[in-house]
Parts: sequence; structure tokens; C-alpha cells
Amino acid sequence: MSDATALNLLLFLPVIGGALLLLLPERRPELVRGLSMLVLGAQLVLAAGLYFQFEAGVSGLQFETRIPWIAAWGVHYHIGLDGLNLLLVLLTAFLGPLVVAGAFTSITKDVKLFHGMVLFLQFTMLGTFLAQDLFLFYVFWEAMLIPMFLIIGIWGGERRIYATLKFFLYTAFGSILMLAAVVYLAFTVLSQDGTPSFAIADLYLLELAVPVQVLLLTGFALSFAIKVPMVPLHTWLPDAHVEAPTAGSVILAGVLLKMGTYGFLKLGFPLFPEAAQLATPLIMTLAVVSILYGAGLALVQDDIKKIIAYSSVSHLGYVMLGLVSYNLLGVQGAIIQMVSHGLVAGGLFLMVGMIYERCHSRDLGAYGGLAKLLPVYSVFFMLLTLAAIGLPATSGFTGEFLVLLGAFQGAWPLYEQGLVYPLALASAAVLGIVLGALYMLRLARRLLFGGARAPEPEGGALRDLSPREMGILAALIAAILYIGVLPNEFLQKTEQAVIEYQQRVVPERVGEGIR
Amino acid sequence: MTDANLLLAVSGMLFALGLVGVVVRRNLLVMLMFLELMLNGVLLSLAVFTQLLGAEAGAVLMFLVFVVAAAEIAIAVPIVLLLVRAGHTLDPGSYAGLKG
Amino acid sequence: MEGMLTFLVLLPLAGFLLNGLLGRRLGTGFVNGVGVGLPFLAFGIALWAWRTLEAGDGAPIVETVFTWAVIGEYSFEIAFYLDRLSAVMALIVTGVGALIHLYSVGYMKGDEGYARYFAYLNLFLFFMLLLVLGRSLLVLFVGWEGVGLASYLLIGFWFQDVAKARAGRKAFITNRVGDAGFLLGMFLVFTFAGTLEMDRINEVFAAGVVPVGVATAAGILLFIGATGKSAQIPLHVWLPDAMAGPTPVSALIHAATMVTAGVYLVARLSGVYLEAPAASALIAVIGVLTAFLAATIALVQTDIKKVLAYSTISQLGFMFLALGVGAYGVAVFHLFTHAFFKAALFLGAGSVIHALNGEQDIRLMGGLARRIPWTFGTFAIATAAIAGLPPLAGFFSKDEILWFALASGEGGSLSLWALGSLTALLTALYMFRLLWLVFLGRSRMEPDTERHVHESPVTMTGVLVVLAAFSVIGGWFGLSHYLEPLLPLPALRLDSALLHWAQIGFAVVLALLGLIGAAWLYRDGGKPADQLWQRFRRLHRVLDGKYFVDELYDRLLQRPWRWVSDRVFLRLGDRLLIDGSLHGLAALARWSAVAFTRVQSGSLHWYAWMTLFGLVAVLIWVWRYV
Amino acid sequence: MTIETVFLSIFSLGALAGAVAMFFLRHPMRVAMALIGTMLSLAAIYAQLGLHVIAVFQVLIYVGAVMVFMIYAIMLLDVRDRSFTERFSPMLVAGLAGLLLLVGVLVDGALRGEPVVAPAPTEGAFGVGVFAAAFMDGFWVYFALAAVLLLVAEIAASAVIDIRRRGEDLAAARRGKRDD
Amino acid sequence: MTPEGLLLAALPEHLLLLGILAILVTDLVSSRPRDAFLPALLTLLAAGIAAVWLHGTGHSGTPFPGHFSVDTDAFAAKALLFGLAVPVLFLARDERHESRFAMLLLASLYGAGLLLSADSLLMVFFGLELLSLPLYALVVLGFRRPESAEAALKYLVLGGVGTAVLLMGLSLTLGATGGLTAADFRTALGGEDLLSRGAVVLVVTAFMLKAAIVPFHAWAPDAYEGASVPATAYMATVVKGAVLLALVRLFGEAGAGTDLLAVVVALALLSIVWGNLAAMRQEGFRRLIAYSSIAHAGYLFLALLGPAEARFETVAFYVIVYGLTNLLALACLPRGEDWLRDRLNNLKGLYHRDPRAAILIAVAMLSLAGIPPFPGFVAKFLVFRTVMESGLVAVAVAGLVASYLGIYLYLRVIRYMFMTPAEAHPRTGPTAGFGTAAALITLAAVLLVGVFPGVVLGWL
Repeated sequence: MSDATALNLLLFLPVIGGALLLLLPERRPELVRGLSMLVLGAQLVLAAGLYFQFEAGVSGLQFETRIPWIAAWGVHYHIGLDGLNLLLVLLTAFLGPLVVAGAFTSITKDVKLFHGMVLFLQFTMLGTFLAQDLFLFYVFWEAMLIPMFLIIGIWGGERRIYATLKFFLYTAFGSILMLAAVVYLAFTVLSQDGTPSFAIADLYLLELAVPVQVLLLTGFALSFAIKVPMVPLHTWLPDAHVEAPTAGSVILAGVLLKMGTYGFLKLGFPLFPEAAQLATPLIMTLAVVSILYGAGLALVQDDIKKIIAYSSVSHLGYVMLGLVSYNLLGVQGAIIQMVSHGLVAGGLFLMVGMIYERCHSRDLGAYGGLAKLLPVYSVFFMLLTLAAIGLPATSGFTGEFLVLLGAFQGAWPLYEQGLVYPLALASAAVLGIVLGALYMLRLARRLLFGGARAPEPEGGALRDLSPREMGILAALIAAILYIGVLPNEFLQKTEQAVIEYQQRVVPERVGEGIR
Repeated sequence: MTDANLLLAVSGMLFALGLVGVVVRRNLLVMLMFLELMLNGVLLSLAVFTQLLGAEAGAVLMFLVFVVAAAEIAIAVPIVLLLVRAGHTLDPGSYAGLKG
Repeated sequence: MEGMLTFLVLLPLAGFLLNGLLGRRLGTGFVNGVGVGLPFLAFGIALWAWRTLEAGDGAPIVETVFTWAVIGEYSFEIAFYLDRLSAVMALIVTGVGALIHLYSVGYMKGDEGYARYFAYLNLFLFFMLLLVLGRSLLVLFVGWEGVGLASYLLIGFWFQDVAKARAGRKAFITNRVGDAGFLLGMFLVFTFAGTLEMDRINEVFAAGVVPVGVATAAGILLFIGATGKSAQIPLHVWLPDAMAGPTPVSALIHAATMVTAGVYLVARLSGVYLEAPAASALIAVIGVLTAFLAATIALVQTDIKKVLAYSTISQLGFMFLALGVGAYGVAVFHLFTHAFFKAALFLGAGSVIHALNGEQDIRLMGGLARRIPWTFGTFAIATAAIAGLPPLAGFFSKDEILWFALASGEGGSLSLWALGSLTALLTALYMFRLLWLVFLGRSRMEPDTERHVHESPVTMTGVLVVLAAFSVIGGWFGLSHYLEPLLPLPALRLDSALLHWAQIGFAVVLALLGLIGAAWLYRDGGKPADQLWQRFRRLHRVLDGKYFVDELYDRLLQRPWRWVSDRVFLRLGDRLLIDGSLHGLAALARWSAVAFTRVQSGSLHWYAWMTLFGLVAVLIWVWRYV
Repeated sequence: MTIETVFLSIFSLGALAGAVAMFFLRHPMRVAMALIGTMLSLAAIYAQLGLHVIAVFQVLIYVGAVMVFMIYAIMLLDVRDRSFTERFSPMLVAGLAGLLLLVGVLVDGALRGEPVVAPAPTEGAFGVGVFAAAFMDGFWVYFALAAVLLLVAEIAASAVIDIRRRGEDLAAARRGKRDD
Repeated sequence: MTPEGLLLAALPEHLLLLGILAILVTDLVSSRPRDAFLPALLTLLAAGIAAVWLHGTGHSGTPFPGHFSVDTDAFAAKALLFGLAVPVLFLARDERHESRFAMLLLASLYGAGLLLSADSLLMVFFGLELLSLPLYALVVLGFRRPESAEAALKYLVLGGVGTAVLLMGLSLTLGATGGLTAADFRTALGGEDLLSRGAVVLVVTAFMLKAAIVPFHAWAPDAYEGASVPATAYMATVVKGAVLLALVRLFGEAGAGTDLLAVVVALALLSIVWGNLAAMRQEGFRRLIAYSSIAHAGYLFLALLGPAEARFETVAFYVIVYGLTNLLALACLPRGEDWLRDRLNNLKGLYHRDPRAAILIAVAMLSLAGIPPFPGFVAKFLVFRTVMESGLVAVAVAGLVASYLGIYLYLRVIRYMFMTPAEAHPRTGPTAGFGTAAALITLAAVLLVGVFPGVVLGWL
């Protein structure tokens, strides 16, 4: 199998799986689950294989496929791996099987539709990351809303309708403005080059006047910022997270939010470099505000899922901060932080799901001393908490450390030129690690420690984790520790792409180094 | 003011009166007749232009208008009959079951 | 030998994994074997490593394990670095650590979380070794945070008690505040040095190319980190609460090793501080203030462990005083001696608590000397050592500190010395107060408790004896001189042997004064002292309330932050402004929808009118352009 | 003012008078009569303009067919409900406002626009023969199409009438709906 | 033009006429009402295939100079409209409308055919009349409810007003340019004088009325609701498409003047907003489709503002996509009493009763909302790209934002089907028979357009 075929297969496996799913009877949920596991497992294997074959330090796309799709408009089915999407593809493929495994016992209604939607979601998310054609990107980007809409709306909690509509309408609003920008770009390419093209690589070469760039970036950025989400466009997130079923929350936190930051990384900033530089102070401010605001809100919540949801706002703020530092440290850190947050928040949501499945409550006040009742559960929860806090040797540390270091390093030269603001922001961001510890430890303390109590479970005694659940969590923890301790492999594979990102956005600052 | 302009003004008046008549009269059949009045207004202006320009097309159009008017009325009257059979009134105000 | 340091570091990690994963199932024997055996083995290896170092005449041993990250031109390597400073630290950590592990066998006997306890303790050792052996600030930071984690876990070891779980959290978060400063300092240093390896940072700063302002800022920021870990003002509040953990933990983590990490950090980065006199001065001032204020609080504490906790803070203040006046070696010297006598004191306290079945209030003790003689003897030796009675360990190190506080050419001053000396007096006073109230005088114990008083098992007393012995001899070799090639002592501004001897004499007098004062004030279960305090009731309240720093933080930081989060962020921001405006827009849409559907009234006349109106409007519009 | 103008004015006035009368007459039958009056006036104008064929068609088709059909319907539907007693719909005021607007637009247009300049009328251009020739030559397709249209209209009308036969269905359906 | 040429150029229309006559004759001959489904289907297919074939051969000709001419665009437009009518026929088969429905449908399509080949305004007028007259009857034909007649009446009266307005426009065109050919209309489009502007605006207004643009839309919701499902489907798809395509043909190479542009932009945007918002509150599916079609008419009119060479492609593609998805949704409605089946309440929990129908309706809704990967997105993209190409960037952005308002209403339907428990006693059954066939046909087409939009665009 040639490599490009493998990548295509990776992308289309969920579709094939979904088609096979149609053939299965609704009455045999175990078959449905098994098939989904099989498909997503195969996908993970493929993704891992591609990851190992991916050559570090090589410029441009690897495993590229490019076929005309809407020839008249210059739209191509064009996918490929580069350093920017490699890790996110791996993350998506990694979380897929875990999500399905996590839903083995919790989803009993409309099993077939559920797995179909998860597969569809997987397809669209991978497509978004892999797309190298703006049109294709947009198609996947928007299409992703549909399965998520259904997942939250059908299998969600009490206020699921409100939450899912809010989610959809919020994100769709951003997308509409992005669409306007995409349309405009399409027609600009045509007028500048004479041939229509949506290839992102071609769009990078466009020369746009700065005011136009600003407007277009606004369109793109709104869409991405909503997805990230950045304060003040974040209020869909807590609702969606809280009402979504576990699988939904995991995918939402694990992968979906990354699409926003990936959008900035792949499109927003490199397409409109001058505008990006103009917007940097604003984005940096919002990133830091997100860090602090999210942390503050997480502190005053009593719904476990909400705490984690707001923590996402905070953690994604780091990613944005790293992206706008425009130096290797910051951007590399941002990429690692994306993956890390996917694992950590995904894991935390899975764990909340596990306890919810047992006790049917997400109210922090209802629990206490789980370390006594569910020792194994508590160990895993503690580990994830620590990773969320960013304790060294966990992935959270790698990401946050590099991001903050990058932000600081980016801000220092400006400080020396007399600009205090960026440095102040970078320093304020460091406060986030304190506030992060504040709310996460509050959560851990109230959930795990203190007098033992939990709402009466349905089937009598409270069971500790089953081997299946332990397996899921162990896989997550292993990944978290791996990135924490040995991130270099990842960093090497992404470096070339990050350098190119830097060249596109801030060509004048490439190679800026030690004084 | 030339003759043509006079007639055109009359045509416009007829058209306007016809349109307003549809709005203000209560009886369905009367409303239909006002539709005819509008068509007559149009016909007058067509006649003026046809005559002024010697355009055959105008005359043909007038002829077609007659045909269409006849056809329309042929469909309209049965529908009104149907309606009255159900609602026993010619007041369209009573036929407001579809709304919103 | 290649890999020696790595092996040393990994040993306790293995202990942690084995005990953590298998301990519960394999029973006490296994736990003891792994949990205590491995630290001793580590101590052995540390000794061997030290011998190797000395054989190489003190040339640092560097072991690169792997590359953590390479980003552009920057490389972050995980490497271990052994020089005399880290060797001393490693010896203290493994040595005292191993002893305390052994002690714990008796102390924790029968506890439900026995295996967990040893796992945590081993984990702590692992991180502490990372901290002291790491070559780069990054590795140090890993250890730094790791020990914080271990401390958090151990403070909250008995997690079902909410207060204890809270204390753990408080410790972690207070430390995190320091860490924020630490990180910023690290970033600043990195920005200028381009590396995080501490020996190279020292070189870069020593080369004098870094602006003084930057060096000062970096120094202060890193020192903020140190204040967190080493419980200096204003981040000292967590340490007394940390006494919620098992007593051996207090001895190991919150007295002998972890809390000295800040001292180690500053000493390690002496190259930076030598370029930043202002930062050094700040350290000296903070150090001496901490020492003094903690000592005053210790005077009135009634919990045996709390007294020791404040005493620890106070002693750490001394160390920072030494650091601040440029006497880095002296600070490490005091760190070294302090490790022994403070460990002895804590373990002795643990033995007392053990004997009294958990009683910690010194007002309910007294007359224990005869009942638990071994504990008493060792405790008394350690008390004398901390009070600075010659020829015990504390005497040497503390004298050197006071001397340099007075005479150092790099920031020594009379006021620092005076306050330091006053603190030395207070130290003697409160320590002997403790000794008197606990061991001497009449028994004030509850009858129930009294009946069960018993001497601790030999694993505990044995450890006490060893530590007491080191408290005696620990000061006899001049550690500061041993470290001089690495951490040269500052030049003196008052280079007079006579003055030095006078200073020593004065210090001994002070210690004796403390002893006598305590003997007099606390002779009768503390009645004379109580009468005295009656006269200074206000002062007593302030001291008893620990200067109300906790309350201040609560009012100034915690509550406002919660208030802002709840009222401003949640209610005003999220609910009212953001969601409010969104819901407003949604309502607008709904309202328009209602309006539009009303328009569609079903009336044919109305429809015709709309058409008419539209036609008119369009015509008017278009004809305007003609 | 030529004699033609006088005649045109008179017939115009007649047409307008008929239209205005349509507004105020209560019974549909009278309205129909007024409309017929207007139509006849218009026919006269057409004749005056030399459009004899059209004038003939106006009388034959409009007055002869359409209006007769209309009158037939009026007689058939003499239900005597409110629409017979009340002349005006509730939209009277709005409608008159609309009329004002419309007239305003027309006046506005008339004031702004260039007066239409009349070229000399082509004498006898629209005799029956000329018209028929033109029709059959250049426009015969419309003749065919008119046939199709009438056919379709007939089908449609018959379909509607067919439904009317199923009046019982309707009543049943109504009752059914009420029951729900 | 030779007789063969005459025959060939108008072959689709001839076939339609032939079909009508055949059905009429059989109807007259036979004693009892006959099912005309098969002949009608065959006629439609024959006409459609003829159009496709002629389009394929690139045939063009002018059988009636100045009145009726054909080119590839005309054949493409006819083919797509006839194609859209096929599922309608299938849908109608389930409604038992006998032969008259088929005849009227074919007649209306005949009018559409004329409209799409019209070279003169007379032909436009005739085509429009032939298109709409059968509709009045079609609306009333599903007469199981008194509202049907009411709907037909409203449609008829307002349609009559529209006819009068159109005629006035034609008359003014004649006055302004001296002729009644399409070319004369284009001259009037460029004219600066009162008569020309009046003529143009009246003609466009009439088309707006037929296409249901606010404020000339009032008939649409009532007529759609009153009509039976197949009639609604026909009106919402084929008729709207025919009107717009005819307008595109009428405009030809000419562009709208500033004044007309402003009117069209304003009314189109108003329609989008109005339609999308008003649809939010509807409880009947057809009424919802009606308002949504008002909004979609707004998009189509915006497309009309694009550069001349892009207009036909844009409008045609949009009509295909919009028509197909609408048909798909209507075809999948559950079976039952006509007025019951389109209550949104009866769609509640549809997924649990009839998952396939629910999923297909959901697909249709999302496509209508313009959410990728469904073809509605490509169509929307095309429209707004066309608008932007003509330099109206702000209009395009405003239109996109206005289109955002429509998302909620489609989601609402999906929510009812998937996220709401079913009513206790659903009075509707799953789709079956010809309805399913219609659904499958449209689904296949939707998939084709959705996965390979490039192919369809290339064909146009």
C-alpha cells in the first residue's frame, strides 16, 4: 500500500465503517460497538504507521493526494500530512477508540445512530485537519457540526436542546463570516492569478492589501475564536460540555476545540500575516484573559463537567498565547499543548462520565472521599488532575512551559523597545498556573478527599473501575507521560512546519535567537 | 397635453383604481371585476402605444390579453363557486383559515 | 561510573512504582524491604558517588540521560550534575531520608495506607534527588514541583480529614505562587543565557554581560520561587499547616530536605546573585525578618509540631540571611546541621506523639523525661544544638551566619546582625520552653493518655540516637570551607579575629540566656510565662494569631478572587453580558418572527394591499433615479 | 382641440366614470354593469384610434364572453351575505391611502417624464385584414398557443368543477377535522 | 427553418403537448377515471430525455424568429425542470388525483418550456400564464380541506394582480422601445427615461410576485399550505425555478441599473430575513417550506445580480439543488391525512418510527440550511461568489449573515425528529410506495450533486 493510499484510507475508514454499520441490525448493539471499535482501532494503527513514516525536517506535505473535485472552481480533493496537522491527526485517531470504548455501557439508546455519528464526526475532524484545500477544509469544518449537534441533542442531559442549539448557532455564526471570507478569497485568487484555486499553498502567496487582510482575518478569526473558544465567545462551551454525553464531551474537548487553534495556525495567521501582526496584541490579550477568566470561572462552579469545561477555556488560552508568540518555542509549545489538552481534558471527561454512570450526579457537593470508595478511580483522577495542573513530567507541563517560555521570549525584545504590555501579558499568563492549581485541586479535594460519600448508585454497591475503563485511562495516562517525558520526537516532526509558519507570518523574525 | 398622454393617464387611473378596488371592495366577485378593470387599463395603454407606433406586436398582445382574461375568469369562477359552497359567503374576510 | 547518578535517582522511583502498584497486595514485608531498603541503597550509592567525586578532586561529574527537547537552536537536556554542593545535598537527602524511612516503619505501623505512605515517601526521594542532582533549571524544576506534589500527597495523607486535605492544597497552591515567580525568573535567565543549565548560567552571568537590572529581576523572581518552597515571608503560611501530615514526613520534607530547596537554588545560582546585589540585599532582609517573626510566633504556639514548624521557618530565615550576605557556603552548612537536629526534633516530637497516642498539645504534656528517656535525651541534645550551645552542630553554623551577617563585605550590616542575634535568643527561648513543657515539670496529661505512655520501638529510638549523634558532631567539619572552591565566602568588611571571638561569645551567652529564661518562665507548667503574657495580652493575641497573615490573604486575595470570579466573571460577564445579549438577540429574532407571522393575517385584502404598497414603494424608489 | 380629442375625452370620462362607479355601487350586478360601461367606452376609444379589430374583440370577448360569464356567476351566487350589504373591506382607509400613493406616483411620473410624442398614426394599419395578415404571418404561433391555453383552462376549470361535485367529501373532511 | 428543425427545436414541448392530448383522449374515451401516472411519466421522461439529448448535441435554433429560440442553456434549463417534475409525479401518484393532475402538471411544464425559450415578451407573458393557470387548479385539486379553495383563490387574485402588473410593464416597454421582443426589454433595461424604468421595474416586480419575494410574497405561505404535498412540491421547486431561469434569460447579457439593483438587493435581503424568521415559528411543514422558499427566492434574486456569464450557471445549479432537497424532504413526509402529515408535531420522534425518512429529511433540511457536505452549501457558495464577483461584497456578506438566520428553523425540524419523544399515538404512517420511489430518485440525484458538484456544474 502506497503511503498516500494509507492516508486516504485513514480518512475514509470511518465512512466505510459507517456504511457497514448500516447493514447491522439495530437489535445487536454489541455488533455495532465491535465494528466501530474495529474500524477506529484500524484507524489508530494506520495513523501510528503514518506517524512513524513521517519524515522530520522535510518541507511541505507528505502522503499527498490531489484530485480535482469541482474543476471549474479549482477545488481539489487535496489532503496531506505536514508537521502542523500530524499530531492532531494522531490525537484524533487515538481518542477515537477510547471514546467508543468509553461509551460501551453508557450509550444504550439508538446505538447504531450514535456510532454512526461518532464515525461521521471522526471523518469530518480528520478531514478538517488533513484538508489542504480551503474549500475542502470549510466543508469538513462545517460538516463537523452536524454529528456533534445530534450527539449532544439526542444523548445529552436535561438541557440538551438548549445546549446543542447554542453550540450549533454559535459556531455556525462564526462559520458564516468565515464563509464570506473564503468566498472573497476565492474570487481574489481568480482575479490575481487568472486561474481559480483553493489550494492553501496558493493562497499563502496571495498579496492582499492590509485593510482587506484585516477584514478577512476578522471573518476567519471569529470562526476560529468561537471554536477555540476565546473569551468572550466561549459561553457555548460550558453548556455544550455539560449537556453532552461523555463521548461528546471527550471529542469536543479532545479534538473539536483544537480545530479552532489549528485554524489559526494553518490559515488565520499565515494567510493574512500583516493583519495577524496587527491583531496580535488583541489576540494575546484575549488569550491571557481567557486563561485567567476560565480559571476564575472554573473555581466557582459546582458542576464537575463545568469545571473541566472552563478549564478548557483556560488551557486553550495558552495555546493561543503560544501561537501569537511567533517563535519556535511558543508555537511548538502550543502544538504540544493542543495534544496535551486533548488527552487531559478528554480523560477528565471520561472519568466524569464513569462516575456519572455510576451515581447519576455531576454535582460536586454530592461527592466526597472517593479515594476511599474508589481507590483506583481516584488514582487515575489524581493523575489527570496533575496533568491538568501542568505538573512536570506530564504533557501539560511540556505544553505550558514551552508556551510561556515562548511568550516571554517573544515579549522581551518588545520590552526592550519600550513596550511593556506584551511582557506584562506574558507574566500575567504565568499566574494561570497558580489559578489552574487552585480550581483543579479544589475539584480533586472535594471529589476525592474528605468524608466518604456519594449518591446512591443504582445497582447497589459502588463498583470501582472495570478493566475496560482502566485500560482506557491507562492508555491516556501513558500518552500523557510520554509527551511529558519524551516530547522530542514529536517536536522534531513538527519543527519544519513550524519554521515555515514563522516564515510566513513573521519573516523578519526568523532565526531570531540568543543575544 | 396630447391625446396619447390623456389616454395614458386614463389608463393609469384605471389600473390604479382596479388595484385599489381589489383592496377595498368586500365582495369576491367585485374583486374579480376590478382585476378585469386593471387589465382594461393595461389594454388602453397598449392600444395607445400600438396606435402610436404601429406595432403589430401590441395588437397581438391585446388579443392575447383577451384570451388570458377569458381563461382566468373561467378558472376563477369555479373556484369562487367552490368556496362559496363551503363557506356560504363571498366575503374573503371569512376565508382566513390559512395564516401565520 | 557512567550511569551512577541516573541509577541513584531511579532507585527511589522504582521503590515508588513497586510499592504503589504492588505494595497493597504483597504485604508489609515487601513494603518495608522496598520502601526502606532502597533509600539505604541510594544512600550507599550517594556515598560512592561522593567518593568518586572526591577521587576526581571535586571536578563535577556530568551525566546526560536524554534530550528532552530540541527547539531550533535551543536544546533542553536531562542531565545530572554532581559537584560538592549537590553531593552534600544528595547525602543529606538520602541519608536523612533513609533514616526517616526506617523510623517510619515503627511510626506508621498498622496504618491503612502503609504501602501508599512508603510509595509517596519514595516518590519524594526521587524528586528530591532530581532537584539536587539536576544540571539544568528544568530538571531542578521537575524535582521542585515533584517534591511539592509529594508534599501535597503526604500532607493530605489522611485525606478523609477535610482539614488535612485542605492543608495539602494550601501548601501546593502557595508553592505554586512561588513557582510562578520561579518560572518567570527561569524565562528571564533563559532569554539572556540561552540555556537552562545552571553551571552555564553562572558562567554567563559571571561574565558580566547581563545588565544589572536583569540580573536583579531574575534574582528576585527566582527568590520568589525560593520563598515559596522554603516558606519565607510572604509565602510562609503553608508550612505550619503542613504539619497535618504524618510526623516523619514533617521531619523529612518540611524540615530537613524539601524546604531547603530554596536555599539550594539560591546557592546553586550564586553566579546570578553575585551580579545582583540588590536582590541579595532583599534576600538578607527577608531572611532575617522571617527568622525573627517566625521565632516570635513559635514562642506562643501550643502544638508541639507547630512550634517546630515555626522554628523551621525561622532557621530557614537564617539560611537566607547567610545567602543574602553572600555566604552561600555558610547557608549550606546551616542547612546541613539543621537537617540533623531538626529531623531529630521532629522525630522526637513524633515519638512523643506516638507515646501519647496522638496528643500534640504541649499544655497537656509535661514530665515525660522519665517515661520516655531515649526520646528525651535525643530531644534535649537536638534542642541544645538548635539553640546554638557549643559544641553542638548548630553552634558552629549559626555563629558563622551571624558573623557574616555582621562582617560580610557583600551586604553585612549591624542591623542584620542585631536582629539575627535577637532571633538566636528567641530560638533558645522557645526551644527550651518546648523542652520544659514537654519533658520536665509536672505531668499535665489526661489520665487516660498517661496510662498508655510508652517508649517507642527501637527502629524509632535508634534513628533518634543516630540523628542526635549527628547533631553533636555535624558542625565539627567546616562544611563551608569544604565548599569554598565552589561557593567562595565573601570578603569581610570587618576582618578582625577579636570581633569574631566576641561575637561567638555573645552568641553563646544569648543561648544560655534563652535556656535560663525558659527554665525560669516555664518551670511550673508555664505559669510565670502566662502571667507575663497577661501583661502583654495584645501582643500575645497577635503572636497567637500568627500576625493574621492567613486572614489577610483570605481577605485580600482569596475572597476577592472568588468574588470576582463569581460576580464579575460568571454573573456579570458570562450570564448577563454575553449570554444576556445572545438571548436578547434570540428574543429579537423570536419577536420579529411573531411580527412577521402576524403580518400574514390570512386576509386577502391585506395581502393585496401589501402588494399595492410594495409596487408603489418600488416605483417611487426607481423613479427617484430618473 | 380636434374633434378626435373631444371624442376621446368624452369616452375617457365615460370609462373613468364607470370605474369610479364600480367603487361605490353595492350590488355586484351593478358593478358588472358599470364595468361593462367602462369596457364599451374603451371599445369606443379603440375604434377612435383606428384599432377596429381590437374594438371588435373587446366587445365580443370581453363584454360578450367574460362579462356574461361573470354575470352568470353573480346570479348564481346571490347569497346575500355581508359582502352584499357592506361595500368596503376593512382595508378601506389603507386602500384609499394606497390609491393616493399610486396617483401620486403617476402624477409624479407624468410631471417628470417627457410627454409621449405622437408620430402620425398609420392610417388603416389595423383594419381586420391587415391585422389578420400580420397575425397569421409573424405571430401565428400565438394563435396555436392560445388554443393550448384555452384547452388547458378548460381542463383546469373542469377539474375544479369536478371537485365541486365531490362537495360531500368536503363536508365529510370538515366534520372529520372538527372531531379531532 | 425547416419543418424538421421546427419539430426538433421544440421537441420537448411537442412531446408534452402530445402527452397531454393522449391523456385527455384516453380520459374522454374511458368510462371511469383512469390512472394517468404511466403515460404522464413517460411523457415527462421523453421530454426530459429529449432536452438532455438536444443539450448534448449542442442543438440551437430559432424556429419562430423573435419569439422562440433554443440553445444549450435553454435545453439544460428545461431538462432540469422536467427532471425535477419527475419526483412530483411520483408523489402525486400516492395522492390519487387521477389524470387531471397529470395533465395540469404537464401543461404547466409546457408553459415553463415556453418561458425558457421565449425571445419576445409576448412569449414570456404567455409562458407565465400557461405556467400559472394550471397551478390555480392544482392548488385546489388536493381538495380535502376547505382551505384548499381559499389558497387557490388567494393565489388567483394575487396572481391576477401580478399578471396585470406584468402587462403594464410590457405595455410600457412597448411605449419606451417600440417593440416587444426580449431585446427591446434589454434596451429598456439600459434606458434612462421614465417609461423604460417603469417598464423594467414593473416586469421585475411581476416576476418577484411569481417568485414570492417580500412584500409580494403574501400568497405563497397560504397557497403552499392549502395545496396538497405534490402541488406544494411542484410550486416550490419547478415553478420557482422556471420563473428565475426565465428572468435570467430575459436579462441576457444586460445588467440591472443602479436603481433596479438597489431594489433587488433590498427586497432580496428583506426576503431572506423575513422568510427565515417567519419560518421559525411555523407548525406546518409546508408553511415552513413556503417561508423557506421565500428566503431562497431572495438568494436566487441575489444571484441575478452577478456577472451575466455566471448567472445562468448559478441560478440553474441553485434551482437543481434547492429543488431536489425540497422534493426529498416532501417525499419523505410520513403518510396519512394530507393536512395531518405536515404538522411538525407529527414529525416528533420520527426517527424512532421511520429512521430512514427522518435521516433523509434531516439531510434535506441541512442542505437547505446550506451546511456542507450537502449540496445546498455548494449552491450557496456559488450564489455568494457570483454576487461578490460583481463587486457587491457588502451585499454578499449581508446575505450570508441573513442566511444564518435560517439555520435555526431547519435545526428545529431535525430536533423534532430526533430529539423529541414521539406523540403518544402518531396518526401518520411511514412513507411507502411511490413516495419512497420519489425519495430514492431525489436521493440519488442529491448524492450525485453533493459528491460531484463539479460534474453537474460542468454539464450546465
